[in-house]
Amino acid sequence: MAETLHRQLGMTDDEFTAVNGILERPPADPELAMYSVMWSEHCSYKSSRVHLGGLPTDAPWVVVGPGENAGVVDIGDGWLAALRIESHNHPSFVEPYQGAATGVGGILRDIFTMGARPVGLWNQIRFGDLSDPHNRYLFNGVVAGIAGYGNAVGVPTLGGEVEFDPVYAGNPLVNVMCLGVLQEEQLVLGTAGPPGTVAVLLGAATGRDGIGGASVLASASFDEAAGAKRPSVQVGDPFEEKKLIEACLDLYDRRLVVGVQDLGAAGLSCAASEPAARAGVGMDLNLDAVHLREPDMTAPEMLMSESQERMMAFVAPDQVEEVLAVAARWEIEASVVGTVAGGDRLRVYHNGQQVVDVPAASLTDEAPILRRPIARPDWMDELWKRTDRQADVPIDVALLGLLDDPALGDRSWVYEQFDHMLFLNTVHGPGRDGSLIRVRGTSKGLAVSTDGNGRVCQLDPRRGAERLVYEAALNVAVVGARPLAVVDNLNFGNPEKPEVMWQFTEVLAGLGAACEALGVPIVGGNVSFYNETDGQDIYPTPVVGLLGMAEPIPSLPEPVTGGMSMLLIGPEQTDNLAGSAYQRVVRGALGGRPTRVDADQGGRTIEFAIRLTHVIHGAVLHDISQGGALMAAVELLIAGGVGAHAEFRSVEQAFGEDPHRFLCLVPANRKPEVEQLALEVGCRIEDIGMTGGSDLTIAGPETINIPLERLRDVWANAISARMHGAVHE
Amino acid sequence: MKAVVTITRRQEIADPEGATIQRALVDLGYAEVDAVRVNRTVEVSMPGRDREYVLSAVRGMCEKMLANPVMEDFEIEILD
Amino acid sequence: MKAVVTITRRQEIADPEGATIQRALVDLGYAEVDAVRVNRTVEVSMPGRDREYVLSAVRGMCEKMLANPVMEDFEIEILD
Amino acid sequence: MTVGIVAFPGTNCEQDVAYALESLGAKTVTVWHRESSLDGLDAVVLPGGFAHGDYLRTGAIARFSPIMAAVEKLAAEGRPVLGICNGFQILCEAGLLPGALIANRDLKFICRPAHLRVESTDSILTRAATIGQVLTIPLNSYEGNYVPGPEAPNAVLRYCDPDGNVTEAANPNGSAEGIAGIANGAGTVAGLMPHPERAIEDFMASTDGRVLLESFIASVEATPAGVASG
Ligand SMILES: Nc1ncnc2c1ncn2[C@@H]1O[C@H](COP(=O)(O)OP(=O)(O)O)[C@@H](O)[C@H]1O
Ligand SMILES: [Mg+2]
Repeated sequence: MAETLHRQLGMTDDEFTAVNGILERPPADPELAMYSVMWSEHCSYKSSRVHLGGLPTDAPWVVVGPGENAGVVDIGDGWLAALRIESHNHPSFVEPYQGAATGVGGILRDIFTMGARPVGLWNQIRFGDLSDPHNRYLFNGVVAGIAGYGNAVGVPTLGGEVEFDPVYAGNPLVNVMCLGVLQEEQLVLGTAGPPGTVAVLLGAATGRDGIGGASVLASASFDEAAGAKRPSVQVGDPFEEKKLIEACLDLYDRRLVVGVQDLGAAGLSCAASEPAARAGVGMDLNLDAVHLREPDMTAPEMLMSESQERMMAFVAPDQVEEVLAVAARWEIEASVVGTVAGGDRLRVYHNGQQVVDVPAASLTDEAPILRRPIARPDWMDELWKRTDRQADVPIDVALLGLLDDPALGDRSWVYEQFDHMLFLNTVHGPGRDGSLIRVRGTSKGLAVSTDGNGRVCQLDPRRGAERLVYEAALNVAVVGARPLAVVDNLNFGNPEKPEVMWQFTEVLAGLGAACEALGVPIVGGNVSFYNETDGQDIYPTPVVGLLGMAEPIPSLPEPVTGGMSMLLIGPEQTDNLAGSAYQRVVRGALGGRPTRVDADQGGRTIEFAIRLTHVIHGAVLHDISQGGALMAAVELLIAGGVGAHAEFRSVEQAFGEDPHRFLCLVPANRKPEVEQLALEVGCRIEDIGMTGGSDLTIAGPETINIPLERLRDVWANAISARMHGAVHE
Repeated sequence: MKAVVTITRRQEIADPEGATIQRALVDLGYAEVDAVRVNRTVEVSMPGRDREYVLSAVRGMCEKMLANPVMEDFEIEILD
Repeated sequence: MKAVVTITRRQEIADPEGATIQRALVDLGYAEVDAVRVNRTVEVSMPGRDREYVLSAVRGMCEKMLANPVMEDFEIEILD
Repeated sequence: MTVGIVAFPGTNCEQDVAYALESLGAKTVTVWHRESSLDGLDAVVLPGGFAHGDYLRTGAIARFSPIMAAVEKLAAEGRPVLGICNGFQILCEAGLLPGALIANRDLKFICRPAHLRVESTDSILTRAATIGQVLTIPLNSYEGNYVPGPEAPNAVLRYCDPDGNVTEAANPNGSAEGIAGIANGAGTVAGLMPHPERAIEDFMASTDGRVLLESFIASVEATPAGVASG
């Protein structure tokens, strides 16, 4: 019986043998259920663990590094910031609204588990082409789900990314990041505490939600069986989560908890074993005390349930009454479900019987570690050589094509569905570069940018990953913030393919090198494998979430008006279109080798951007990324409602996306100040034009003239026209 | 012809809205209310078509759009 | 006993959800769909009570909370 | 003079409203929905958010919270009662303001600044403004589409274009007659969908929210102390 059960639960025969070895007997069903979810790829990182060790995770300001529910950094004056990123790719493909919604719910719990109040959310979402109605359905549902949950739970969504590429059609990516803020003494860890400590389960009732989600959904590939996996859909309840946030923060304020662990993937199995393992203790868990939504659940079902909006608090015995009273005050349910025990055994009781007796730490620490084969794909060289350039179109046609692209045009269709103003701290919300929020009670601002680029990473995973870190850093620099910490979300294909593992290790090497060079520690991350459908892997798509701090918050940029000099900052060499939006939209085929990060130039550019925002009051800065310098310029012109006369030497200079470049607009008479500063920092500046009039005139190899109105219209409709009338559910 | 589609969320799928209404009704004094589920009905009007046609068209709409096969069942009733 | 309450928005009150679904169905190829209305049903379970009692209790719930008299009508059906 | 700000489970703008009113000189206190008295308070605000998750209908469950009897009492005494966004929806459900709010025309949540034209200055919300004045104030709602009841509402704010024209194109959510905010006949109970507290400082979309919140504060100061605040 058990023999077939372990396979049904997604365990290999080797893993089953390992469990037998640990227990020195065959496992009972509830025990097997626990091992299957805890040892799943999603929870155990079995394919990635050996490779994650080399990342730079240390800095004097790191308070909590990888391993806890979220990373925590010291931002000075007694304040800390907690950050974390997670993927919800497969659940969102199965049910876009609920998949995305529960992704938001999950990342929030990771943050308030640490004692922090969540202050901002970011999402990074990727779909197939919007010409396909199913992709529109997925996109619409995911955006509505993020909005539905994030808005109602009362945490502003401050930015993110949207991308469209056929490679994500069978496997959309939905990543979410959350930032929280807390005072030093509020920090809570996921520890069970000493023997005698009582485990109190808070929040939603336990039902048969997402049973096997971690093992089945997040750790396996998609194929025609997607339909059969559907019963594990989880429904998010932002109302319950809102109450849970307030209740938990109240408990922390009253110093009523020893430790806290959220219930996410692997549910109770994880919430009982991880804190016990961290504290080096055992635990007695009584399933009969768990408040249930469905009365007739079995022990394995309760142990594997991924019902949302639940937290486990570890409480000193004499404070249990008070904890229950706080829960009642916030109108949430609470059950006393366990006690920390001496020794190292996790024992679970159901219907008065002991049904599990295993070493607690074996669920977390003895998970298998795989050293999967790694091989550089034989098609890499081919791809690098492919620079075939079809006849390029005129620059205005290219520009209009880029503006009409949903990944580049106006994304307000997305972010205007998100409350991005709650808490009255949003200095820079979604719409341009990094977001910046003020931290009330201090003179500090926290900036976040999240960046991914699957195409560049497909062409060169190592260089691509390096570039993402620098891009994110520059995005926070242009709002005046200095990089502080990184979280990363690694979305990859099937790790059983040596080529995918090669991409993975290359990306890690790139991330590590870039963070090392910038002196920014990686304080947390997430790995999502098996993003493939019918054998087709997604591009390697790491997403970097970078936190920066501005102190003080620089004065706001002036509106873009006529008479401003348009200054292009960055290295002269900009001749590479590999992986660019121009290559995708205008030329079609992906190919070439993307330009490498230059650590010296990159560092200077970031430094220069930060100095500019603080020294040249009112300067308008904008990072150059997808669509290149021309696209960045047009975005600023559209925002200001003013035309310009600009000059570009080449298509590459206009549309190239080489790293370390940004635009700065200042009134013409202040240009010398910018030049002086550039000289001090050692950055190159090129004056590419002047704002004014109501047309954009581009002088270059060819001179073109387009009314700004026309550019604006095309840009404004890029998503909204395609999504007109889409419905979810 | 008109069709009324009743879309119900499957029993094992959580219904936070129903649960919240249940608690609110208890608060309001209806202590005996032990469960509430919320569902939707969609009334589709397709004039000038016969029963057979409407039934098969509406079934198609349910499968493609109106119902969410991942968590809902549907039932179609033809009126008139 | 169980009661199923169907809450319908009055004809003269806008139904943005119905209108959006109608447009989407037309886009999907169902050109003959000329109107769609979306309504909600609330299933209330009150075990151990008789029909009479449940009917009058549920009517009270509707008048007070389940339906909004400004824009909605309701109908109660008792099951079992 | 103290303003009570009511928080229901799911309310999320109570701190923002408190911050905004206090930065304009008012004193505030947050009142949990289970309380049954507002004694000693001179006015009350029901702030935005998602009381009870907006389940069933927005505001439908919140209106039965114990605090609502006290809100009704305060309103009956002619003291200022203001509902912002979800608070407006709750006041409508409670019958303190006429009509109802349903889903936005395009079935999308809308978070962006809207232009509003001041239609009347005879209300606690608009007494410091001028008729025809155009204000820019952020909307943040899924159910902001106003449906009137049988009697015509006393509209105090309508959606308009930047020049003050009330047009269908300038109507973000399908509200009847472009209504963004209304008041009772006496002007003492008012509700609006946009969030004035999100438009009070330089880095925000505008500072036009001040004129509305200052109106409210001035109204509180102008209302003679009643039995409740004795
Ligand atoms: N899914 C999303 N959710 C919220 N905001 C988004 C989303 N996608 C894009 N945005 C916002 O739109 C702006 C432009 O995005 P992007 O072009 O990716 O920025 P950059 O290239 O500077 O990294 C950013 O401010 C970003 O936060
Ligand atoms: Mg980007």
